[in-house]
Amino acid sequence: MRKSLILIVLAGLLFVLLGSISEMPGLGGLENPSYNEVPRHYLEHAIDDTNTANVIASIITDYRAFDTLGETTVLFTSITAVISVLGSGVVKFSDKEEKH
Amino acid sequence: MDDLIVKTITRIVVPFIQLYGLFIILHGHISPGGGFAGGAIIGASLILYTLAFGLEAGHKAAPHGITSKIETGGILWFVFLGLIGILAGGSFLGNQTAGFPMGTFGNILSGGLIPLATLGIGFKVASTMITLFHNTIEEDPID
Amino acid sequence: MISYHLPVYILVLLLVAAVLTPLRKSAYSTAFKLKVLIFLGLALILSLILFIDVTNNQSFFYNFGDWNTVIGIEFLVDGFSSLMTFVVLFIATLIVIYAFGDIPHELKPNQFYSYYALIFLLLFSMIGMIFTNDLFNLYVFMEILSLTSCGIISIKRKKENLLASFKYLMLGTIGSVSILMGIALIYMVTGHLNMSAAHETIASVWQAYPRNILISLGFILTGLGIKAAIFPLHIWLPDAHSTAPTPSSALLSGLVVKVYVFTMGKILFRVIGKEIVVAISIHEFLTYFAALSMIMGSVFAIGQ
Amino acid sequence: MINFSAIVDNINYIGAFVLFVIGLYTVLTHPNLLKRVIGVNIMETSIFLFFVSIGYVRGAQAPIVVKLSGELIYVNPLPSAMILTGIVVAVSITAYALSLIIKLHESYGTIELDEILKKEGEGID
Repeated sequence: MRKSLILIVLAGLLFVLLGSISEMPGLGGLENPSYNEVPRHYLEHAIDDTNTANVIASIITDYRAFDTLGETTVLFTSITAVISVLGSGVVKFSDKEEKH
Repeated sequence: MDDLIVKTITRIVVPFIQLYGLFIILHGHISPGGGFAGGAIIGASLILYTLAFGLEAGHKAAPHGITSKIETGGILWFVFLGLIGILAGGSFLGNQTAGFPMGTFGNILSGGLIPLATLGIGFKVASTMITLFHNTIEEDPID
Repeated sequence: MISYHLPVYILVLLLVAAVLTPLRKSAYSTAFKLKVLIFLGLALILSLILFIDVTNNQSFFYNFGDWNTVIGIEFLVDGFSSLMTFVVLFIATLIVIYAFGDIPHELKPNQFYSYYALIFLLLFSMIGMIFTNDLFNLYVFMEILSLTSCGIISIKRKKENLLASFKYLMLGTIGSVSILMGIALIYMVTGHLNMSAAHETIASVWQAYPRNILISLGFILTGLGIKAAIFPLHIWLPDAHSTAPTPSSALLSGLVVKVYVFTMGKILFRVIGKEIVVAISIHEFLTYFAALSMIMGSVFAIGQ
Repeated sequence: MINFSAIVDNINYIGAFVLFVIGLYTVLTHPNLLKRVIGVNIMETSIFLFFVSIGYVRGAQAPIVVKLSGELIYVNPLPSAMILTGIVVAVSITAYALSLIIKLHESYGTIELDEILKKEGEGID
C-alpha cells in the first residue's frame, strides 16, 4: 500500500515537472536569461583579471574562492565525521609508530 | 592478494600516475583539470598502492600522522592565502587587488593566487581520499 | 568602520579552531578545554562588537576578493544577522561549557577531539549561513551543517544512534538536494546567484516564467521543511534528538532548526520579495504548517 | 500532439527530472540501506546534470579562453564551476553514509532496514 501511494505521488510530481519544461527557457540558446552579463564578464575579463586561460579555475579559485574554502571544509568535515564513527583514525596507528 | 604480477605492475605504474596527477594540478589554470581532478588522480594512485601491497605497506606510504597534517595544512594554507588579501588592504581572498604577482600568461606561475590555491586543494583532496579509504578498510585489514 | 572585516575574522577563527583541535595529542586536560574556550570566547566577543557596531551605524555588504556584487560572493551583515550570530555563539558557549563535564561520561577518550572539531564546524557553517547573501554559498554551508549535525549524533556509536543519524542523513540529503534544485531553477530564470541581484530581476521574471518560480519555491520550502522539521516532515526529529548525546541534542534543537527557519525567511523575503510571496499566499500555508507543528507536537508529547 | 522537436530540444531537462524522480523513488521505498545511498547519488547526479545543462550553449566551446582566438562562443562557465563543489559534497556525504552502514552492519548484523526495525522492536541487544 505504502509503495503504491509513493508511486502515485511521484508520478504526479514527474507529470508536473515534465509539463513545466515547455515554460522554462529552452536548452542551449544564447538568449537564455542565465547567459546574462555575469558569464560574459567572466569570459571577457578572465584574462586581465586573473591572467589564467582556464576560466573555470579562475572562477573557483578567484572570483568565488570562498565557495572553494567551504569545499575544503566539507572535505575536512567528512574526514572528521568518518573518524568519529569508525573510531580507528589517528590514535591507534600513530601510537604504534611512536613506540618503536 | 599478494600475487607477483599485480605488485610489479603497480610498482611500475604508480609513479607515472602520480606524476600525471601532479601535472594536472600544476597546469590546473592553463589546461582543463585543476585541484579536484589532480587530487583525485593522486589519491587513486595511493589507493592502488594500498590495494596491491596490503594495508601495512599502505600505511607506510601514507601514514595517518602525515595525512592528518596535510588535512589541517590544506585549510590553514587556504585561510592564510585569504588573510594576505586582508593584510594588503583589500578583502578576504583578494587576488590581483591583493598584489599577488600575476606572472606572464600561459606558464605555471601565472595568475597569482590561483596555482597556490589549486596546489593546496589538490593535496587536500588526495589525502582525504586516502584517509577515507584507510579508515573504511581498517575494519577488516586485507593482508 | 572597524568592523568591516569582523564577520570574516569570526568565521576564520572558528574554522582554525575546528582544524586545530584534532591535531592536539594532549590528554583531555584543562589546558585543552581552556584553548577551546579561548577560541569560542574570542568569537563571541567579536560577534558582540559586530552587533553593537552594526546597530549603531548602518548594515554593510562585504564582497569577497573586492569583486562587485554580481561577480563574486557577498555577505550582507545587517542588524538581524549580527544579532542572530551573537545569540548562536552565546548559547553555543553555554552548551560547550556544559559539554566539558558531560562528554567524558558519554564518549570514549579518542573521540573528544572529533566532537569539538564537529561542534566548531557546526558553528562555522551556521554563522556562514546567517551572513551569506549568495545562494550557492548558502547551499555549501547547508551541506556542512547537515554533515556535522549527523556527525554529532552518530558519535555515540550505539545502535539506535547510528540508525537515527543514518535516517537523519538520508532525509537531510533529500532536503539539501531539493533546495539545490530550487536554487538551480531560480538561477536558470534570473541568471544571478546573488540574492539581492536575483531580487531585482524577479519582478520581470515573474511575468515571463511564473511556473519556474512556483516550482523552485515548492522545492525550497519542502527542502527547508524537512530540515527544519516542520510538521509533516519531522519524522527524523524524535529519535535523532532522544538518542544523541545531551549537548548535541541541545545544540541541534536549540540552534540548528532555528537557522533553517531564518534561511527560509531570508530566501522568501530577500530573493522572492513580499509582493510575490503575498501573491502566491505562501504566508498562509506557512502559518497553517507552523500551527500544525505546534499542536501536533504537543499532542504527540502528551500521548507519549 | 507533443511535437517531438520540443522534446528533443530539451532532452537534458527531461532526463534530469526523470532521474530525480527515480532517485527519490529508490530512496523512499528500498529497505536496503545501501540502495538508499545509491538512490541519493542518483538524485545528486540528476541535479548536477540539470545545473550544468542550464549553462549549455549549443555549438559553443569549453571555456578555456585562448588569448589569440577570434570571436568564439563559450559555454556559460558558472554552473560547471559550481558543480565541482557539488560533486565533492556528494562524495563526502556518500563516504559518511557508507561508514555509518559499516557500523550498522556490525551492530545489527544486517543492512535491511525492516530487519533492523524488527530487531530493534524486540530489543535484542
